Order: sequence, then structure tokens, then C-alpha cells
Amino acid sequence: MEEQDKFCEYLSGVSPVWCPGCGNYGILSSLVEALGEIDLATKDIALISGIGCASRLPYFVKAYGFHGIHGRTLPIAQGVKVANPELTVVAVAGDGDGLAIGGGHLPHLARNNTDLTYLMFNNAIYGMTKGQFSPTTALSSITKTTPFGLFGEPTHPTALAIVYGATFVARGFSVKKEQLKDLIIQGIHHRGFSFIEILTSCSSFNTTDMNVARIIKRLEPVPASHNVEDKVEALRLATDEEKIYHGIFQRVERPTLEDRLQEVEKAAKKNGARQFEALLGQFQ
Amino acid sequence: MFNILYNRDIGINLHSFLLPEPVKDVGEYGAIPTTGLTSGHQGCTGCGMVTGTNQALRALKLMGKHVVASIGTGCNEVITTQNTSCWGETSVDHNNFPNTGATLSGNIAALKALSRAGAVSPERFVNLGIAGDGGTYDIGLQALLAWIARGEDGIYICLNNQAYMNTGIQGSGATPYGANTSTTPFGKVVHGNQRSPQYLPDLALAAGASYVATACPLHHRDLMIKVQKAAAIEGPCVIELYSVCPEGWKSETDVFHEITELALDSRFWVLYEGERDRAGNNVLFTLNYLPKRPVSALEYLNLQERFSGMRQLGDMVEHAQALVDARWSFWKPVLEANGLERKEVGYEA
Amino acid sequence: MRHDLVIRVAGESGEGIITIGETIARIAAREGLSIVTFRTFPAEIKGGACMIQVRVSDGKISYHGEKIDFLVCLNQDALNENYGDLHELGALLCEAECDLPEEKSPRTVYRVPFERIAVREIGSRISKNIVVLGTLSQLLDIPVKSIEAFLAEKFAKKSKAILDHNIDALQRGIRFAREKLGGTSGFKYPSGKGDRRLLMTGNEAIALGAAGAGLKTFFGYPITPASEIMEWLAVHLPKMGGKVLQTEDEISAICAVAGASWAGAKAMTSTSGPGLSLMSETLGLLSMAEIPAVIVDSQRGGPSTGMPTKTEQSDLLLALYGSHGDSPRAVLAPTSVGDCFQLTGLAFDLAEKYQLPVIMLVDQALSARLETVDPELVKQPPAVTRLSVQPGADGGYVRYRLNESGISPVALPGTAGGEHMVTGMEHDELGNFACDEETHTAMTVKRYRKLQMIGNDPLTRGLSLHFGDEKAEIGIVTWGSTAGPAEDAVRLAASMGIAVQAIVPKILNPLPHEELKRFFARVKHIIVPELNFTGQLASLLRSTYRVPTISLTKIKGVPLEPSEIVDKIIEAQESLSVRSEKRYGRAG
Amino acid sequence: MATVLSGNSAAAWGFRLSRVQCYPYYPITPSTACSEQIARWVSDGALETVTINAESEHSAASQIIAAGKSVRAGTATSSKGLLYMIEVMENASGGSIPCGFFIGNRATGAPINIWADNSDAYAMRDSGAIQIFTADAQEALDGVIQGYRIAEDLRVRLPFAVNLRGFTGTHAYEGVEIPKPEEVDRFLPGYVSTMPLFAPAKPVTYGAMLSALPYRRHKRNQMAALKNAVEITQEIGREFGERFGRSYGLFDWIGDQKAKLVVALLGESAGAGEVVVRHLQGKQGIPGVALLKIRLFSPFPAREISRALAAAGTKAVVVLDEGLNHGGVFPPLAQRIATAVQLHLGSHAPKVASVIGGLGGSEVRQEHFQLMFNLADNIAEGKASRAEPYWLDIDEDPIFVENENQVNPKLWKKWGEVWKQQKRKEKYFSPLPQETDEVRIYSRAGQGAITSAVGFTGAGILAGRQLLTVPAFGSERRGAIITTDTLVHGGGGQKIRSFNRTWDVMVLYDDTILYSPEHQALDGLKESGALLINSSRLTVKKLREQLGAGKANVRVFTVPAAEIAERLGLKHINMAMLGALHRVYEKIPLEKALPYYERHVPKPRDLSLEAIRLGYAECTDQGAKKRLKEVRLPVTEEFLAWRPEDHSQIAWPSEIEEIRAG
Repeated sequence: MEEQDKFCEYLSGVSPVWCPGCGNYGILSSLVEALGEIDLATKDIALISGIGCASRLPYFVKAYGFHGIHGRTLPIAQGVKVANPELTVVAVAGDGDGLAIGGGHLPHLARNNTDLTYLMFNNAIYGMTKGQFSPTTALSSITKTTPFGLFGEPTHPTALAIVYGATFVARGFSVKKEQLKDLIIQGIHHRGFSFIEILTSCSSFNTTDMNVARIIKRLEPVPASHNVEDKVEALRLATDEEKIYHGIFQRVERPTLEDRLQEVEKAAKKNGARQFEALLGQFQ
Repeated sequence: MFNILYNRDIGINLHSFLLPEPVKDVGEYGAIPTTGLTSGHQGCTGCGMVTGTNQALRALKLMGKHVVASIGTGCNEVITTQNTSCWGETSVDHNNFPNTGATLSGNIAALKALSRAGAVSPERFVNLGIAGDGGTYDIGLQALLAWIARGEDGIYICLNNQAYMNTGIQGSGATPYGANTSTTPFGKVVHGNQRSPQYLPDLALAAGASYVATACPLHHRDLMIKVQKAAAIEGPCVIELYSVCPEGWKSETDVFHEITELALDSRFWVLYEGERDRAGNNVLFTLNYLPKRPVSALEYLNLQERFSGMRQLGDMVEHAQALVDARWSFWKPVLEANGLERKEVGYEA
Repeated sequence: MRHDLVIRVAGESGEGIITIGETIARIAAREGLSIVTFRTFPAEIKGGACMIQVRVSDGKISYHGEKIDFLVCLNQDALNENYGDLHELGALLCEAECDLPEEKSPRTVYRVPFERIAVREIGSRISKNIVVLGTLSQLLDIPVKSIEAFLAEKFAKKSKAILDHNIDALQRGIRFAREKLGGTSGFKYPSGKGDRRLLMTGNEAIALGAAGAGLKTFFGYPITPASEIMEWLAVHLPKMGGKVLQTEDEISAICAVAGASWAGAKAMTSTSGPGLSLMSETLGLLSMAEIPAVIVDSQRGGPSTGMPTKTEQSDLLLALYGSHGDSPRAVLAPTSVGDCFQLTGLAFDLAEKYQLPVIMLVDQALSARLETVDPELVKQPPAVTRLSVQPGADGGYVRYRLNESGISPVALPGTAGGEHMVTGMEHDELGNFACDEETHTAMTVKRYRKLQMIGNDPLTRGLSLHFGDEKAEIGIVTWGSTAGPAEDAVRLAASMGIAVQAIVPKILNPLPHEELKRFFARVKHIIVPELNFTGQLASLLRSTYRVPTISLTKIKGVPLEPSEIVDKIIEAQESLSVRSEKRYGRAG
Repeated sequence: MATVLSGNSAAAWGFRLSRVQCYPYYPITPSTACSEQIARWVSDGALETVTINAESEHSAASQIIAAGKSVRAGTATSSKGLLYMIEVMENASGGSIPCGFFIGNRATGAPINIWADNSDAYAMRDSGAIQIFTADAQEALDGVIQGYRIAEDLRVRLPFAVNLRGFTGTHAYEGVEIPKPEEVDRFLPGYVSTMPLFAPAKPVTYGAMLSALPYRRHKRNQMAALKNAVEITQEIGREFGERFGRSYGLFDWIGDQKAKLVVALLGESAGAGEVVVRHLQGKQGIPGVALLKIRLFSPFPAREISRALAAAGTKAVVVLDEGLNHGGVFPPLAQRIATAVQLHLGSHAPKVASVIGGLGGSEVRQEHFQLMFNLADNIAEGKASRAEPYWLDIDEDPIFVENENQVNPKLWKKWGEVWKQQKRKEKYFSPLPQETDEVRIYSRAGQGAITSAVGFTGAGILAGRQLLTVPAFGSERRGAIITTDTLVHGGGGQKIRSFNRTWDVMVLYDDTILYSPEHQALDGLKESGALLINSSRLTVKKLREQLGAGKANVRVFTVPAAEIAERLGLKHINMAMLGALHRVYEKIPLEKALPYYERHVPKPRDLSLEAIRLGYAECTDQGAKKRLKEVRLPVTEEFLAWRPEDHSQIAWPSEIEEIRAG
């Protein structure tokens, strides 16, 4: 199949609604290229998203899409994976969607090690609602709701994921499409919860803080010597002030939620699977 | 831009990879049967320009060509058509000052039209454009470069006497660094011409000329061979002649030979050729003259009073020498290929 | 005439009070008797007063009884707390040292030094409740063999010594009753017909119903009084290949249900008031994206944290309308533990068939109530699954097709050619966001016509309880567990010569309009008893049918009692005769 | 048979038929289209000319003058382009090179202005070239051919320039007779250079330097040669008439033979003048009037004009100049006429007044000619007039002034006396009848309105009528609002080239143009006119409200052109609008026009024709029925009206009562 047709095979035909110059276009094409490279059947892909610019992505990809509600990407995605493990679940959320209202679910998905790939689009602003600050907005930023400067320290999503024990943590940049595509492929192949923070620019509301040129200057690939299992080192890299490291910070193999559920079922059926009637005994 | 290739052997070069066979060697000046300009022109004694024009016309006639010359206003034009015409069998079309290139292009088109109508056979003719350094480097540059860019077949000769001479020695684009002219006087504060000179062959090559060359009437064989090559080569060819001008350079009228030799040996003027194969985008450079003895810039400047002021200032001389050396370093590969290392003339660092 | 006996055992939580009650209930159920229990829980985690009331009857009962025939109190606090509910002719069995309040003394009082027997004679306080059992077996003429068989079962897994130890404690109780208390108390334990009845709590019935209906994935979050549902399923659902997952909060639970259901599995969650409030946004998503889901709400005292261990029926309006915007959902309300089992099955059927969220409202009383269930009822119903389609590779699949039936066939994720979007945003037939006025109107109509279709669906016809005199002018409309006391109240009123008829709709959205309209046509007074302060069902009926409802509300954290309902009936009766002249001319 | 050509294309045909052999060109509005047409012919092999992509007009002219020494050469330019050429033009006239130029006249200088006036031609008048002014595309085509014949005449051998007013001339489309090449070849033989460069046997030198004596003798010969052109132009004009049926002279005398009042001018603006003259002729109280449309401006036929004026007994000549003579006494044409009549007629000379108008694209309208004839009348009666030029359409310095405070006191001090004598005579201002229908199209640049109007013109001509289409636009490429006006005349009889500017049919390509304050689109619409709008949003009812009371009986039409185009996958709506126009303007029936369209609509031809038919069919004046925006959802009205059980309807209590009763 010629390169171009492969790419179109994964497009839904709905044309993206993002502003011109938005970083999400790069991510969309990286994701589609990654899906193409893995040669995933579109019928086996489930794209879950919350509310926000990033969460419009499923409309543009030919797959089973679920455009959920604000902040609830992960719980919905977990429900889908538990119910239908064969599906390749990709959850998509923005930095506000994923860290503010939806922040509470991240530690638990990481703890459960649910086998899905979580792409967090970090443009450090609420884009859809036109320019309010988000958990990752830099301290100095003036936004619609912090006209006199921000009052909270910005969080580092990658660091959070590492601390929460996600078994695959990586950071990509929407402009570095090649590396991003590889990260997504590895994320999908990884058995367990793969967290990929993707720095992206918001051309309409956050051209200062998330300015592509400034990021590229600070961008630095994760040193090859980094041991992907060393959590402390990964944490140091993730929270480095001057340099923005991109690449894979953590990659650990751990039983997934699905494995656990299989074990539970095995244990429950130790003395044979039970039909409905068998359950009535206890009420006699 | 283009890939630079070097021709190993130095000296007069009859061959060109743009031509199937070499051009005719003109031999001794006296033995050449053709005539160029007729007598009666009003050039100053010791004028190098008229000699250059004459040799060019004779070279073309040697090839049996009828020359149609589109000449731009300038010293050469005025002194040869004062109420008469000294152009002999050459047909002349003097149009205006800034449009030598355009006029040349017009005549080329006319030739094309006539040959289409079967009125004339094109190989019989050669379209020649002649202008001075002012008419080429300054007011006529646009027309020249546009003509080259259109890739029309013809020869353009620039008689470079390094200033606007006919109007009384004003500085032009080709005036050397430090030279004193009426518009770049050597004053107490500003010492002569501050501009470092441009070089027409470079401009022509950049615009896409097929063949460029520098020549001087002193080496008439070299000059005439180059003119013949230019005529034979398809596409726009540009030749720049070193025209001594005693009036403008404030030199003795009888030092035409000495000045030219000093110019060549001090490398203020380099005789070379550039042939460009349009398809491969390569340019073959040939060095036609190797200085016989090392001559310092100062020695060259001494014979011309236009440099009298500049000569006193060591740093200006040094700068002039640096310009020359920089220009000469281009030929390093050829010199090394020939095992010649030019020793620096001893002067205090 | 129906013979039943109301026994209440009260004492310190942790002393095995509930075990005494459950043993009596279990034995009665095995003898085919009907059991309805009511129990309270202390707010504290450990300790604190608690009681269980067991009503045993050889007829059909649905209420745990108002007045107590036989009260067992194991400490002074329990006595002071429960003494008021004892029938004047009732009997009291209490710890020896308790002293009785003067003003009212029951006919018979049995004092037994249980504490002394258990601690000193047997040497372990925890077997005190077995001693009480022994005593009761004599006083209430409960066959000792049944008790011993039950104990053998209960401690089968334990070592023989413990079983013997308990048998010994039983015998001591029996001996003490025979020697000291004169053998019998006059309250005769009804004799069973012999065909065994199942005994389970509301929560267990719900869980069982779900398992029976083919539940595949359960997501829940612990909350009193619904936790037992998840606990039961956690043990038994995996046996049937299902999956149970406790999530970090109710929002995550309901979202997981949404995801799982969309992914093709039957999914459910159970919670109480606070949980349902958190889930309201996702309820909107479920109805907008037309995803089937079952949500069980075991109501407790509200609002906010309210009274976690107390019962109330104050989540009705939240269940009906909870979520911003018009978001249709079906609401069911079981009246008994049997209903809990059946309506859970129905909830799954409706959700799957009409692709929308279904909320089942129970309350703490019903959740915790141990009640006998007719075995025939507890059958696995034929599984209903959602209308699915295999679009095939050429695609062209349209998720929200506006067809005549209004139910769009579903391509489950993983089906070739079925790629589509489901979304919380208003969408066109393909699922892409479309916010023009036509699409929104059409799609809202599509979603709300489902309620109309549910109303007309044979599954929901005849879902209302009817009792009392068809020709009575006083009508009672109630829902949920209040049906029990209402039924007793009607019977009580009839015995007092007041004709009352009652209707208890088990489906509250959509309401059974025809039945209710015919009912309102038949009556002049409509009394609406319910356990909430604002008369939620009453105001719903008033706004929907513009009928003058008389609201009877109680928020004491315990169910309504028949006498309270009867008082209201009498009040209505008197006003009827006066007012009817004014409005309808001479009465009759 | 007439073909629809713009002025530029007609000139290009002139060059083609003259078999020009070398055509260097450089683009400049408004004459670019002429060079583009030549370039297209050459690239398609329809023309043998050697073209040169010059890098500036100065080089283009140099190339022409160089090539002109051997072959026939020419080009087209305007405004500043011509000014660049003037530097080299002396080499042509001085070197007797008979090359040809077509000038789309346009304003020059600062401030920059891309519209028409004669300042570029006036700037060229001292360069020694022949200057012919033409009034329309036909004259331009014929002018170029005659130009070469005149210029190459051995008694002349000078360069020539054919001038046509920018936009209203160069961009005006009208029916033009294209003569057969063989006939033109007979009229204009091949060019033979007297001093060819490419003749080895006879080497020549052009542009030699001459000192004083040879120089002045040369200049005198040159002037003599130019003078010869007067007589030769007449000769050749007559011969052209015999061969092609259209004879030309030095000037056209339009109106009464015995005309006491004459207005003289150059070129295309005469169209409005002709209408006024025909209207005033024989009117009660109006002396003889005539319009002197001068064709040959340089060499100026002073004697012939003077003799004509004398023969007509003209008392007053008002000269309209569309250009200036900076620092001179009168503008160029006025100055030439004034001196001519003085020198040739002495005391019998008519009085001359000068009026400046039409600068930078200003329109010379019919009322201006009424003003000028009124002025001429006053002067003829001996009333004083200015020794300076008057100005048209300058409010602060009008020609007639009723009372003193109408003008600035300083001016009154200067011209008070003259104004007092100059009275406005109403008899000159009686309203002019309109024998033509006028259609104006408002569109946005890039929508293809001009293409549709040109098609309409061609179809009209095929249907035996006489049409003229004049687009007007600024320098924008896309999006700006532009107008395209078409004039339809009954056919036979006098050719009319003047707009009345009250529109019979107004076409709007985009309904937002209605709201453009600058255009006030609806103001010019006639009471009995018709309005056609491309709109699927606005219904006829809503449009009527827009029109307001005044235009109650205007017929209003809408056509969903955008949808038609979309349906057919066409990029432009112009074909659909063309179809709709035939529906609105029945005088040119669609059946008659279709044969023309089959050959002349833009590719893809079948889709364009289909769009025309659909435009005609779907154009409606009943008011587009409120088509429910084709609901993508397959649902009925009832479905949308459904609501959940609403038991609180007014009728509800009765329902319980019913059951009670039932």
C-alpha cells in the first residue's frame, strides 16, 4: 500500500477544526502514522477523549471513538479496556482535562497498570475555552483568569506519572514528529499503562509560554545512558529546570489490570465455573 | 552557483570544451590581413581602448564575419563617429547610454526575424556589443545582465579604462581602490575611491554567461583568440579589455607597454578565461598569463599619478595589495598543480 | 386468619444480635414461612446500639410489623430504646439486671442472666447469643432440631470443638428456659407449610438479579448502604466470567460503566445518594450517547452525608431529573426483595433494548431487609441484548440512525466497518458534532421517544401493585418500600371500616399514565405517603396529572408505620364528608 | 462578421495583421492585455513574431528601435512605461525608425493613478513621433495598421503611436470587424529597411555624433518628414475606407455643417459628446452645434482644422483637454487649436476656451458637454471667458456661478467679472432621451463577472444588437467590489458609446454588496428597472423591504447561483448568473444566445452551458419558497413537533372527568 493511502486509511474524513498553526495537527499525523506502521485494524482501535481541543482528535481518526466528558478520559478508557481487552485503547486528553479536573484518575490508572496508551497534550493553557491558565502554565504567564500573573507552581505531568508508578512514561514534542511516532508505537506495544506527555503549541492563546522556538532551544533527548528503570534519575530528568528532556523516562514490565482480572477469574472458578442456579444455594 | 574546474596548463588557450575544434591562431600582429577601425578617430595618444576595439574587430573579420556592433555612448563611441564613422566594414548601431545590452538584444531579434523570413543567413553575422566601464558596470548593468539572462547569442566587450573618461574622469563602478578621480578626489579626510572594485566576469558568470574572459591589447594574440572563441561559442559571451588611459590615469602617454606589464605582474590585472557548460553547470577556469617576476602593488602604482596620494599611505597600499592577493588566491590550485609557489615579496609585516 | 409473630432482638452491636435474628428467619424460611426483617445499624464503625426485628408469618407479608410481640433486650440501653415499641400484650426477654421503666409493664417479663451464663459458665461472651437462641427456642416453641441443623451448617467449616461449644451453649439456654422460665411464652411460632423459601437481603437480590441478567462488568465505590452489592458480586461474578472493579470514586465508576457498556459489555454500578449526585453529569452522557447502563441507588438519609445508616426516599427527583439538560432515563422502584431481583433483570432489559441509563431506586431499609422470596420468581430470565449489526467492511455505518423504531442498531467496537463516534456533544446521525437547531430537536425527540416506547412496552405493563377496595374514594399512591406499611395500613383501615384503595407503581419514569389516570378517576382523595420531607412523588403526581395530592411525609430515618398512614386516612375521611358537600353537593 | 474584442485585443489584432516581426514587451496597466494576447498567439504558433521578455520599458523601446532598423517592430505600453520609452524615442524619430506603439492612455506622475487620461500621450508630444487618437476598439485596430503604412512611407519614416483611453477604451468590449489578413497584406506591404544593418555590402552607422551644422539640418528634415504625415494620413485614411469600408481622416466633424459652437476633443470621451450634439441639433434657440473629434494630434493639422472651422462659421470653440500642460498657457490641444486658428484665420478666428476634465479616470459625462456648449454660446455672444483653462467637476471652481458666496472670495476677486457674464442657459440642459438599455453588474474581483458580460455582449451582437461592455476596477486582484456596465442599443443607425448611468437591470453577484455604504448599489436603479441577486438566503419579500417605497414596481429576481455552481462542481457562479440575466432581460432571448455560448463559454464548456440553463431555469421572482434547508435528517415535521406526554395541557382536567364519566 503506498505510503499516502496507508495514511488516509486511518482518517475519518471529518476535517480537523483546530486553529491554523496548532501543534495538534502534528500529533494527529504522528498518531496516524504510528497506527499505520503497527498496521492496526481500524476496527480494533478505541480512541477515548475528554473535553478540550485535544479531545477533538477521535473525530478525525477512523476508529471507534468515544468523546466523553471533561476530565473522565481515563475512567471511561479503563471501562472500555476491562470490558473488551482485545481493543487497542488510546486515551487522549489535554493538560487541563488530564491534570486539573481529571487529575484524580491518573494515579489509579497507573496503579492498576491498565493496558492502554494515554496521550496527554500539554499546551499549558485551556485552549477550547480561549486562554485560561492550566496546571502546567508557567508561573509568569498572564492569562484571562490570572491577569496579574499565576499563583500556582506548574506541575510536571511526566514527573507525576513517574511518581504514580506508571510502567511506561515518555515525553514527546508535537514538532518532533518522527520521535513522537516512535514513542507512540512503543507506548502501544508496551503491555500496561503507557503515559506519553506531548508538548504542543497553542497558536491562538499561548504563543509566549509554549513558544515552539523557545522549546526547541531547551529540548534535549533523554541521554542514552539513562536506565529506564531508575525512577529517581527519571524524576530528575523530568523536572530539570533548564533542559526539556524528551524520550522514554520509565519502562518497567508489571502485570496489567487484565492479568489481575484473569487471575481473579481463575481463582473464582477454582472449583469449576458456576452457572446462575449454582449461586442460589447460599440462600436456601 | 556553479562548480569551479581548473585548467592545469597556463598560457594562451586555443581550445574550448564548448567548441568542437580550436580557433585559428592569429599569429603575429602585422601579418593579420584584416583591418578594424579606419583612421581618423579622435582617441588620445596612448589610448588602449581604441587598440582593443581594433584588435577585436580584426579578429572577427578574420573569421569572415560581418560585424554588427551595438555600441553604447562613451569615449569609444564618440571618438569614432564624430560627424563620420571610423568603423570600416562594421555596421554600427549606437542607441543610447544605458541600453547597450538592450540594443544588442534588439539586433539579435532582428537577425532572427530576418533569417526566419529567409532574408539573410545568420552565420554570416556576429552581433557585438561594446561599451565602456561606466556604460557596463553602472548605467548599463541592468540591460547587460537581462541580455545574459535571456541567453541570447552574441559578444559583449567592455573597454575598462576604470572611470568615466569622456566626461572628465569621474569615478565608476570599475575605479580601483584609492584612485583619485574628480568625483572620488584624494582629499585630506577621504582618500580617493573608497569602493573596492567589482569584477565584470564574476557578474557575467553569475548571470549565466557562456564564456567570459579578460584581455589586454598588449597580448594581442590572447585577446584576438578570445574574441574568436566568443564569436564561435553559442550564448552570451563577455570580454573585458584592460584599456590604458593616460588622460585618466595621469600617466605618460608612452608607457602603454610598461603599465600593462606591471599590471599583469603585480596581478592588478589577471588574464584568464571562464567557460561554462550550461547543462553541467560547471565553469572551467584557465589562467592565461603567469607573472614573470614578483612585482609589488606599490611598484605598479608608481607609474600612475591617480595613485599619487594613495602611494604615500602605507595602510592603503597594504589594503590594495591585500585585495590583489585575495583575488590571486583563487588560482592557488593551478599554481600548486604546476609546482609554483609564488614567494611573497619581502616587505615588513 | 394469618398468624404471624413479630420478634425484635436489640443490644450492643458485635454481640451477635443480628445472627439471632437471621437464624430465626433462616429456620422459618426453611419451613416455608414468610419473613420480613428490619434492622438498624449504629452509625459507629464498631459497637453502638443495633437491633433486628423479624416478622414471621404463614401468610403473605410485606412489612416488618409495627408493634412487637416478643422483645429481646441484652442491655439497659437497648431496653430503654426499644421498650416503647412493645405491644401491651407483648412479652419481654431481657438481661437479668435490667430494670424496667415503671409506667408500663408488659404482661410477661423473662429475666435471664445471659452475661453470667456465657462468661462464667461457658467462658466466652461471644456465644451469649447462642444461649439466647436456646432460651427463645423454648419460649417461642422453635424446633430445636432446626436450630441445631442450622448451627451445624453455619460452623461446618469451623472445627468440631467450636460446634460442640455452641451446642453446649444452646442446651444451657434451653435448660434455663425450661427450669427457670416455665417452658413456653404463649407466643406460638407459626408452623410452616414445608416448601422451602429463599431468604436474602435486598442488596443480595439486586446482585443476584444482575448476575442473572448477564452482567459482565461491575464498577463500584464503597458507600453505605450499597456496598454489599459490590461485595457479593466481587465473590460470585468472576465465577460466571464477569469482572468487578472498585474504582477511586463514583465518577470513575459510572464512567467505567459508560466505557464498558459502549465496548459491548453489560455494565452496572451501585451507590447511594451522594454517589448518584456525583454521577449526574455522566448520566447525561449516557442518555446523550445512548449507552445502556444500570445504576442502583440505595437511598439513605440526606442530604449530603445525612444519615448513612438510616433509610429515606429523598433521591426521587435527583433520579428523575439529575443532570443538566433534558436527559431521559428510566427509573424503577422495587417494593420488596423479590422485586429487587426481578426489577434488576428488567432494568438490564430496558437499558439494553432502549440504549439508555436505567436507575433503580431502593432504600436502606429494603437494601438491608432480609426477606423470603418465592423460588419460582428467582429464575434466570431470557437475556435481552441491544440491537447490534455487522456493517461489514464497506462501512457506511450510521450509529444514530433516525429510523422509525427510534432505536439505532449498534456496531460494537471490534466489529469491521462499524467505526463511529459516540459523544456527549449534540451530534448528527454519524456521530459528528452538529449543533444546528434541526439536528438538536430531532435527536432530543429521538432520545425522549424512548420513554414513550418503554411506557408501551409489554415488559413494563402491569408493573403496579394494587390493593384495597376498588370502589373506595380514598386512594393511596406510594412507591418503593413504603408499599409494605401502606398495604398493612389499607388492611388496618378496612378493619376499621374505612374503604381505601392503593396503587404502587414500580416504574416511576415513565409513569404508568393509563393506570394512574384510571386510579385518579376512581378516587376523590389521593394520599401520597413517602419517606422524604418535600413530598417528591406527591409533587410529581400533582405537576404531571394536576390532581390534588395529600402529602404524608416522614424523615425519621425509619420506615413509615401503618398506623401513621391510617391516621391520615381517617383525617381524609372526615374532611371528605365535610368538603364533599361543598364541592360535590350531598355526599354519596 | 463582428467579433467581441476589448480595445487591447483589437490593438493586438492590429499588430498581428500588420505582421509585426519583433515585439518586446513589459507589463503595465491598462495596456498589458495587448501584449498578453500577442504572447498567447506566439506561444500557440499563430504568430511568427520574435518576442522579447524585456526587463523594463526602456529596454523594450531600445530593442524595438534596434530591431526597427531591420524589421517591423512594435509594442504596447501606458503611463510611466511610455515615460521610460521617451528617453529612447528620439533615437527612433531621429534615426527615422518607423516602429509602432499602442498606448493605453493612463495618468502619470504622482500621485499614482491607474485610470485614464492623456498625460502620458501629452508627455510624448515632443519626441517626434506621429500620434493618432482613437475612440474605440475598431479605430484602434485600423489605427495600428494605418499607423505602420503612414510611418513606413518614405516621405515620413518616423515612429507612430496609436492612443486609446485606458479602461473605458482598452477594457471596453464591443463588436469589431477583423479585416482579412490577405486584404491587409495588400494594403500594408512588407517592411523594407532603407539602411539595413544586416547588409554586409553596405555597412552603415546609426546614431553617429553630429556637430551643430549637420545636426540642425537633420532636425529640419525630421520636422519636414513629420509634417508630411498630415497629408499622408488623410490619403491612407481614404484608401483604408475604399478597401475596408471604414474611412478615416484627420478629424471627425459631428453635428451641423454650419456650427456656430464647436467643442473639440481627442478620443474616446467623444461618445457622450455625440449624444449631446444629436440631442441639441435643431433645438429651438440653439445655434448650430458640432463636435470636433480630432484623430491626428501630432503632426497637428492646424491648417485643415482652421479651414474647417472657418467653413462652418464657428464663433466659439471650447476645447476639452484630458491632460495638462504644466506651466504652459493652455493645455496642449487647446494651445494647438488656439495658435492654429490665430495663425490661419487671423481676425476671423473663433474664440477659444479651454476646459480640463477626465483626469485620472474622471468620467466625461453628457452634462459636461451641455456645460461646454453653454460656455461656447456665452463666448460666441462676446461674453468674457477665462484666459486660463476651466475645470470640470471641481465644486470650489465651477464654470457657472449663481451667487458670490458660492466660491472662495479670493477666486471671486479674480474671476468675479467673468462669472458675472457667464450665465447658465437652461435650454442646454434639457434632459436627454435614453435610447439604450443599461445593465450594471456588481461583483467581487475574481468572480468572473467580466467574462459573463463579454459573453452576453457577443450573444447580443449575434442577435443583431449593438452592445458595449466596460468593466471598472481598481488595482486589487481579489475580493474588492467591481462594476461591469453593459449598454445595449437597438442595432442599426448611430453607434452609441455613452452611459446614462440609470440602470435598467442591476445584477448583484453577492448579496452583501447591498450593504456596502460606499456603493449605495440600489440608488442608480430605474423605477421600471429589474434587480437580480445571487442569493439563497434573501427572499424576494426581504429584498422588497430593502428597496423601500421609491422602487415599489421594480421587478425583483433571485437565483441560487452559488448552489448551482456547487452542484455542477464549477468554481465560479458567473455562468449561472448569465443564464439568469437572460431571464430578466428578455430582449436578448436565451435561444438566440445559446449558439454563441456553445463556442465562447469558458471550459469545461458543457458544465458552463448547463450552468447557464440552470441559472435561467432556477431564476425566480416569486420569492424563493422557504425551502427547508434540505434536512439531512430523514425526519418529518410531526417528528420534530413531538413532545413527551404533556399532561398539563389545558384540556387535561377534562380527561380525568371523561374517564370518570366514561
